[in-house]
Amino acid sequence: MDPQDLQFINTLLDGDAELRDKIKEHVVDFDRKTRTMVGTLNKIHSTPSSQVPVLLDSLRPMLLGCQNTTAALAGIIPPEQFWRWKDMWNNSLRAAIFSAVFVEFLATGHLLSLAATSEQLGVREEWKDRFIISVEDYLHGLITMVNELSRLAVNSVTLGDFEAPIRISLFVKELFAGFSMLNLKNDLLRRRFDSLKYDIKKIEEVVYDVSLRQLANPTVTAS
Amino acid sequence: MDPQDLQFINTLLDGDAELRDKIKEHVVDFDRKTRTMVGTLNKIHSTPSSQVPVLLDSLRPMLLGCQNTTAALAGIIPPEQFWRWKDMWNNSLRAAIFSAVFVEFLATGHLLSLAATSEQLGVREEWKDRFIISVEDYLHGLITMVNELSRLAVNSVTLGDFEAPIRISLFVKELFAGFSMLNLKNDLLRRRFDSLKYDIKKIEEVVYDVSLRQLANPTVTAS
Amino acid sequence: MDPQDLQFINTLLDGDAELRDKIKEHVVDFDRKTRTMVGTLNKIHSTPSSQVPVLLDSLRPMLLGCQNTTAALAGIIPPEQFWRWKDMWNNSLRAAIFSAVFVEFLATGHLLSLAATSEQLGVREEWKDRFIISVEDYLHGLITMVNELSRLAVNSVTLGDFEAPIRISLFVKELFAGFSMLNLKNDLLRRRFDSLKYDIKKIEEVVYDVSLRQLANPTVTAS
Amino acid sequence: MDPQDLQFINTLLDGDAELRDKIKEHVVDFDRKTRTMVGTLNKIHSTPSSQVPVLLDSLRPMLLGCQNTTAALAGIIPPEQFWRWKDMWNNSLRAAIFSAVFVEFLATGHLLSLAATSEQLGVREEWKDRFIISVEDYLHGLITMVNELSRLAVNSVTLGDFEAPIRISLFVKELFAGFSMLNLKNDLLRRRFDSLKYDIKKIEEVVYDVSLRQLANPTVTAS
Amino acid sequence: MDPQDLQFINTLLDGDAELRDKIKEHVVDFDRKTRTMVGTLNKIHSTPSSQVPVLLDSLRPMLLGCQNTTAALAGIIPPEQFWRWKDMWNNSLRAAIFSAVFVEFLATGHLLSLAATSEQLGVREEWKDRFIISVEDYLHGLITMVNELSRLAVNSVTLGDFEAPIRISLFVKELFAGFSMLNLKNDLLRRRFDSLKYDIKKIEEVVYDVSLRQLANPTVTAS
Amino acid sequence: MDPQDLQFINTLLDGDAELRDKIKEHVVDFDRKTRTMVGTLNKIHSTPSSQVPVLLDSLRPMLLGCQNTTAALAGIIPPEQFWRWKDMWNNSLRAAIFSAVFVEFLATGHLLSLAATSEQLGVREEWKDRFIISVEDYLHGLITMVNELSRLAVNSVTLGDFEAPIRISLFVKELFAGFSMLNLKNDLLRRRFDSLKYDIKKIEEVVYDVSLRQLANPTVTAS
Amino acid sequence: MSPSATTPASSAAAFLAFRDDLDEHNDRRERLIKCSRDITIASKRVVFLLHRIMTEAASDGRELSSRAAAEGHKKLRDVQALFANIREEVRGDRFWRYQHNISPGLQEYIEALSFAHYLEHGTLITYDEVHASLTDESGSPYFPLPVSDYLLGVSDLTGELMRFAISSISKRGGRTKASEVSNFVRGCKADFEGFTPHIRDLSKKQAVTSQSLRKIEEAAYAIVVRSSEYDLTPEQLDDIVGQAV
Amino acid sequence: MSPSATTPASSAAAFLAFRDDLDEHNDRRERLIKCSRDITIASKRVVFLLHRIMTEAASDGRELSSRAAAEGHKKLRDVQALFANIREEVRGDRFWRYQHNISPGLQEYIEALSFAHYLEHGTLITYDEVHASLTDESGSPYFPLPVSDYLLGVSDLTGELMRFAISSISKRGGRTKASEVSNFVRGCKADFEGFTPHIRDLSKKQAVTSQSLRKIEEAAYAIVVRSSEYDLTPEQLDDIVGQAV
Ligand SMILES: [Mn+2]
Ligand SMILES: [Mn+2]
Repeated sequence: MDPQDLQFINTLLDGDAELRDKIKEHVVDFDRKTRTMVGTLNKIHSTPSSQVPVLLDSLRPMLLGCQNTTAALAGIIPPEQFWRWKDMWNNSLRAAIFSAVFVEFLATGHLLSLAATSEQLGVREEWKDRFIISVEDYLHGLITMVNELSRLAVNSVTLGDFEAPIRISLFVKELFAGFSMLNLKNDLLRRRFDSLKYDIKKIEEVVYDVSLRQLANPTVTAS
Repeated sequence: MDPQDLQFINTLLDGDAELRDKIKEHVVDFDRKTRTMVGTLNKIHSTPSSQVPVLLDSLRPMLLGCQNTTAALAGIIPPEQFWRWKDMWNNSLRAAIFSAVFVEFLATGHLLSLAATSEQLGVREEWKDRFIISVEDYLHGLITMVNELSRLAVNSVTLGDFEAPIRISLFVKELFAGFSMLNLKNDLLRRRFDSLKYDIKKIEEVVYDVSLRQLANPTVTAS
Repeated sequence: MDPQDLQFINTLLDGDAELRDKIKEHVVDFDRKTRTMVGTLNKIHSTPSSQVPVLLDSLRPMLLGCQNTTAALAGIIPPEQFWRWKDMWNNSLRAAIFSAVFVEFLATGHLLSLAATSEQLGVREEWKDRFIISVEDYLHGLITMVNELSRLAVNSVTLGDFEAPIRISLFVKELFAGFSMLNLKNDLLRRRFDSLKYDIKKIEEVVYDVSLRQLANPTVTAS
Repeated sequence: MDPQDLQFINTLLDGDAELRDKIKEHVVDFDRKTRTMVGTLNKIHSTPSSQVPVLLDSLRPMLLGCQNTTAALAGIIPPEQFWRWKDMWNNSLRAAIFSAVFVEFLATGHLLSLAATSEQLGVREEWKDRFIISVEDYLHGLITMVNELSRLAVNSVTLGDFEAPIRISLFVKELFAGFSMLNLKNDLLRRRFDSLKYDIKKIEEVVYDVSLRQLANPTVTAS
Repeated sequence: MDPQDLQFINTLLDGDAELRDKIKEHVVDFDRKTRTMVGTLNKIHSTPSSQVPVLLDSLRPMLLGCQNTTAALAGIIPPEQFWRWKDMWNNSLRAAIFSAVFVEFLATGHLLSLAATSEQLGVREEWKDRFIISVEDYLHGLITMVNELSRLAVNSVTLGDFEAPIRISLFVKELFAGFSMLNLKNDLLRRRFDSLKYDIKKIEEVVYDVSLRQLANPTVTAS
Repeated sequence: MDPQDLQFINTLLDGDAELRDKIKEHVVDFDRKTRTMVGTLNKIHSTPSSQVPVLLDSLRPMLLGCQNTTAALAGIIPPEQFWRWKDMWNNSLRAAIFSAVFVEFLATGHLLSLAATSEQLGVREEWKDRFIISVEDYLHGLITMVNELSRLAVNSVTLGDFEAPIRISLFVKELFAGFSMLNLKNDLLRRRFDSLKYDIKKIEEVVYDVSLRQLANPTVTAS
Repeated sequence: MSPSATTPASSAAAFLAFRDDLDEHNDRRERLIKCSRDITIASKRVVFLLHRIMTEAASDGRELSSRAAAEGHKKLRDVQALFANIREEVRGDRFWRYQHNISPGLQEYIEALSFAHYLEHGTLITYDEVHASLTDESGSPYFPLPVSDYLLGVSDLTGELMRFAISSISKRGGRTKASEVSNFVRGCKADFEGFTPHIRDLSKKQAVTSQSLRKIEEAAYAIVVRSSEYDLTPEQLDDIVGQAV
Repeated sequence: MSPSATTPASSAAAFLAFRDDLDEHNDRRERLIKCSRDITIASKRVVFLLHRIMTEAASDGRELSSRAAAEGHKKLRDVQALFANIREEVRGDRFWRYQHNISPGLQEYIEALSFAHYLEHGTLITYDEVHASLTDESGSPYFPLPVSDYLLGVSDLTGELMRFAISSISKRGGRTKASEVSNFVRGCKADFEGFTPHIRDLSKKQAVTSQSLRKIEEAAYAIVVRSSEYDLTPEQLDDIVGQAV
């Protein structure tokens, strides 16, 4: 091998290794942030409706904190190499997306769009060759939210909120209709989409139970 | 090969082989003991509340019996070689830990600490260079307990005890919150921990079923 | 989970993670060093006899350089945890052992003993509870040397040295006879040892070729 | 090679080959029979309780038909060579055992013993050096039955029979307790046994569902 | 599970486990013996013709020693279970067979028949339902001998014996012709037999080298 | 499944199974024939030139005998299904092709063309939708012949024929040039083609040896 | 025997012919693999289309099935055109030579076709019906239809039916649907069992079918358990819930 | 919070856009996989062509190498055209998204190109030279060249060089050739060793290179052993044998 070429390749590889290490540092940090967010969001299952706003308020600064990470990553990814490195932060980013869309649903009952999610996580239009939220990542975030919503439907009833399952049911059905429009390969997304059907089924069951109980015990809702 | 060196190497190899055989004997015995304990603990799923103390009483001497094994192992493991051989008894030890922490929960509703578990299994402070209960093993034992608790939540309802699921739910959620604060690497432990969410979901569903039918009142019991 | 116990567990886990990172750093460095040594030793296959001493001289400082690594590892491994972490540097250490024993054979025609190998790599008697060269690692190093010697028998003939194969043959046969007397339980080691017969066969064929053509006389050289 | 010895060896080899072909023929036939039985037994999952006797009646002649096969095999296996050839019919025999024990449970609710299973499949005491049902095969048959019973617990509820799961639960728990007392060394058997806990869990959940909703009373049925 | 049936099954399983342990002990011993024999036979490759008788004399008592093992195994194997357990000693037995047939060839130049091999290893006619040397094992032993003979052809030339390759060539060709007439079904045996052609090719090349240099005259020796 | 369709498919499958059995019978027979031919051809390596015609005469009826098999196969293969079944007789057919082309070379020194090989094996033009010799099979046959020719070059010298290697060398070189024209996938044919280079190298070595000896000992050729 | 007798010229010519033969074979193989991939993708999209239509809200389940089948069949005609395109490539004996290159696409097509057929008729499409879909206007088939591809293709149908049953189970009338699908899949599993010794890989598919069946059975079970708690028919339950939401 | 606030219309539109995005991605992926397969086949044929020319009888080895390289480079231009065709498909960041779909073909191309280069210059083609071969007339590259593909591609060269050395070793002058190749491959193996921790799968290729090296070494050994028996140079030996045949 030509010594100069050997040197050149070594320089390239060292550059890549250095970049990978830098990204890793940010990903470790990102991972820590999103674990805290997901852990905090997990409290929703034992939080009475009245306390939900407080919980959400505690989450907003964390979401905002993710903007540092996306900015940091966008700052070090060389132009047009986004797809080269993105596998490294896939999991953390999907957890952040999940947190953003879940918080929005809990706060407003609305679906946070991909564009709005990008905005919330500080992803800027002008980075589009360095850092974007891909459709796939967004869809993974949505599915994780549905997984949690089926748990929430169950737990909100335990906490005495009999309206929540119905709201959740309508929201999730619409999401499901959206997902049904996609042509998926036999990949992780399709397997997760399949699992989503069980969440919907569970939510339906809760709606069922609640409707029938209300019919039997009209006083329950009132209390 | 120099005859003396050869002799030396052979002595080392033979020593290792002999030690392995001795350890194996104790492990076979340990395995038998823990299988019996786990088998006995399995009866909890069909034991009415009133009979639980009797069942636990039958388990205590078995737990005590494990102290012989840990003492025997500590007696033959050379000081600096604990980590060399510990894979041989990993499974048995984790089963013993599980038994100890499960018995404690069933008896008192509390979590047996790592130090207290070591004590119950007869692992002495002064062996710390020869035989310890590692954090990993303790955590594996806890996870196995949670797996069993989700089953117990279901079966206690069948046995007519509608309060148990609520106690279990509170205990498991607290444990889960604790776990969430640990920095687990991406290994078997992390994977088993992640799978706990299915157990929690199942327990939540039992609590839901019970409270929907107002067979017990979760908020009352919690206080 | 009791906060104190949780704190305690987290301290242990974090300590382990930190130690693992430190070891990893040294292992990456060790790996780089041994790759260079092995790469340099590879030149023996195209080095005429007269140039061998120069080649060996260039290797000695590298071997010496490994002493820094063993010292560094011995400095950070807690006394009783040698066997817990040793898998991390197994490959590098075996490559270093191979280099040491191969250099010795090339320089003197003799087998470097386990004790002498330890010394060359700077492993001190007083570390015996923190860092040793295990018998298995030493034997792996020897087997790798035999693999290379069968190649060297071939290549030394190509380089015009017809005596070398005979020296190699005698050395390897003696080594093999020594090995045959060991009670190898370790599966990988046993399999690699069994595969040595192909190397011996190859060396025998080279000796056959040169003696058939009377290019060298095995019986004379042997004496 | 001495012609007489060669002749002798060839006779042995040809004899083995011929025997293998003969056994194969019977095994193909046995396989066909057991596939039909298993296929018919599969109908149990959509058969209302009232029709079960009819289904079982259709199975009895098929079980009887297996006696021809065991007799044929016993007739051609040389006395001391049973264990040499038995792998060839392992699968079919285990399917036949499963069918026999499943039919018995469905008809009487009892466990068919190993001796009684042998008798049903026409295996005679006096063949004990040529054809037996080994303990392993019997236990494999039982495990397959438990796998089916967990499905049956689910499907009997769908068919409106809320008592069946409770009967199944009691039967399986007793069987599992028995199994737990065996010293299983055989790896495959041990693994299949360990997997039974998922079946038991499923059955427990069905019993939970029906008892929670007071569709059946487990304690009454149990007594 | 019926307690009596359970007891019965456990007795069978324990009996098997005990027998397996006993056999294992003998196999470990058998393995040690045959490793020593094979190791000693390996010296043939560097033994001058004149010293061969001495080497063979040292092997005869070892071969005789194998009779203890075969007797011990025949003593503990239940009559009809020979084929159940024989895989446990396959390797050792084949090594013993190889040793016997190789010693015979080295001593007399003749092929030891299957019957004579059985006799040498102390396998008695009256054990035929408990312990035999199967045709497969005998043929495996022969193939191993051919593998060694191709090495010996090479090494005898190195040792200055130019007649040996020619004797070996004739012996191996006759053996190969015999083998070719067998109906081998057994996959491993067929594959090992097919690989013999490489050994034959190697031997032919040695004979070629020797005769080309007129170091020996193949046609004269053959007569 | 529609009962009629079930019946129909069963008929199709039974037909296929029956055909497969019939083909298998012919293949077993074909295999036996080609093994005998190959075994007989193997004698060429120890047959002096003068006896070669006798050997070839004994082979010709065997080759002719293959015509029965090809005719039988062509008779039972349904039109246009040749490629469906041909894997079953690949090995036998390639052995037959090898025999045909080897006999031709030994008799005439010519390469038997694909068309002539087809003719010799009785494959008729009008069967082209039921039975042909594919290019791939023919090439496999040729490679097997080259494998044997490298052995023959060696052995003919041992038998005192110093002209044969030169004839073989010229013939094989031309074949090699032909093979070099092909574009092969990374499949068996390419691997075998790679191995062919070693055969050519061996033959060249023999030619070398012979040429140099003749130069040194001109009388050798004369004898 | 003289060296020149090996007729070098003709042997070079022969090998040139062999080269053409092998190149032609490899090129054709490659074209068919690509075509099989195209067919796979198009067929998978038809399956998604069918699921999509079936999850639409509709008062009349039958109307939905008919529309899904109609749209599915329309799209499948494009796939059939891809098969028509390779007709010449696989004419005669060539079909069997390249069968394992075409199989993946063919099986995916059969899966999609059988799904559309099930939605329309509630039955398993027959071998003849599948073969008939791969013929030209004059009814002559593009190539033989291997029984193995038919069986392996329709085996995959059970997985799609499981998805269909799970997603429609909580819709009005979905309970009946789930029980129909459950019986249908149970029947498929039983019928295919007898074929497993003949068809390579069918037993793997049977294992998947068993899993799918279990999922359908458990979904049907959940419905029964719930509705058993009240003394109401499924339809009455549907109506009550309809009011609540 | 009211159910209607979930704005169904816009969410349906969003999912329709997602569908187009996913479909476009899958279609592009498929086109690139097909292109990669075409490149693989064409590159393998170039390798065969090079071997074929190098085994021709010729008095002058250098002339043969030059001709092989020239014909190889000519054929490689067709492969380069295939790369030019996908330029738009992989423009910008898309290249990295589809890199693992393109890699197989890219590596085969680099293997063939480096073989032609070795025959012409006796050296390892550099990274820049490979990249330069994948640029348009104005010198702007079709896409970035991953170091991993460069290294994995040239690693495969050692296997072809082994074949080349074995088949040319018994030709006149082949002994020198074998020894050159042996040194070259030994150098490649040593140079690449340092890259193995960085490049996934490179250590597997290194194992193959070791085997190839051993084969070349043994071939070179056989030549030396034989010629050592006589007191003649390889060329003299060649002449003597030439007369005998
Ligand atoms: Mn599908
Ligand atoms: Mn290649």
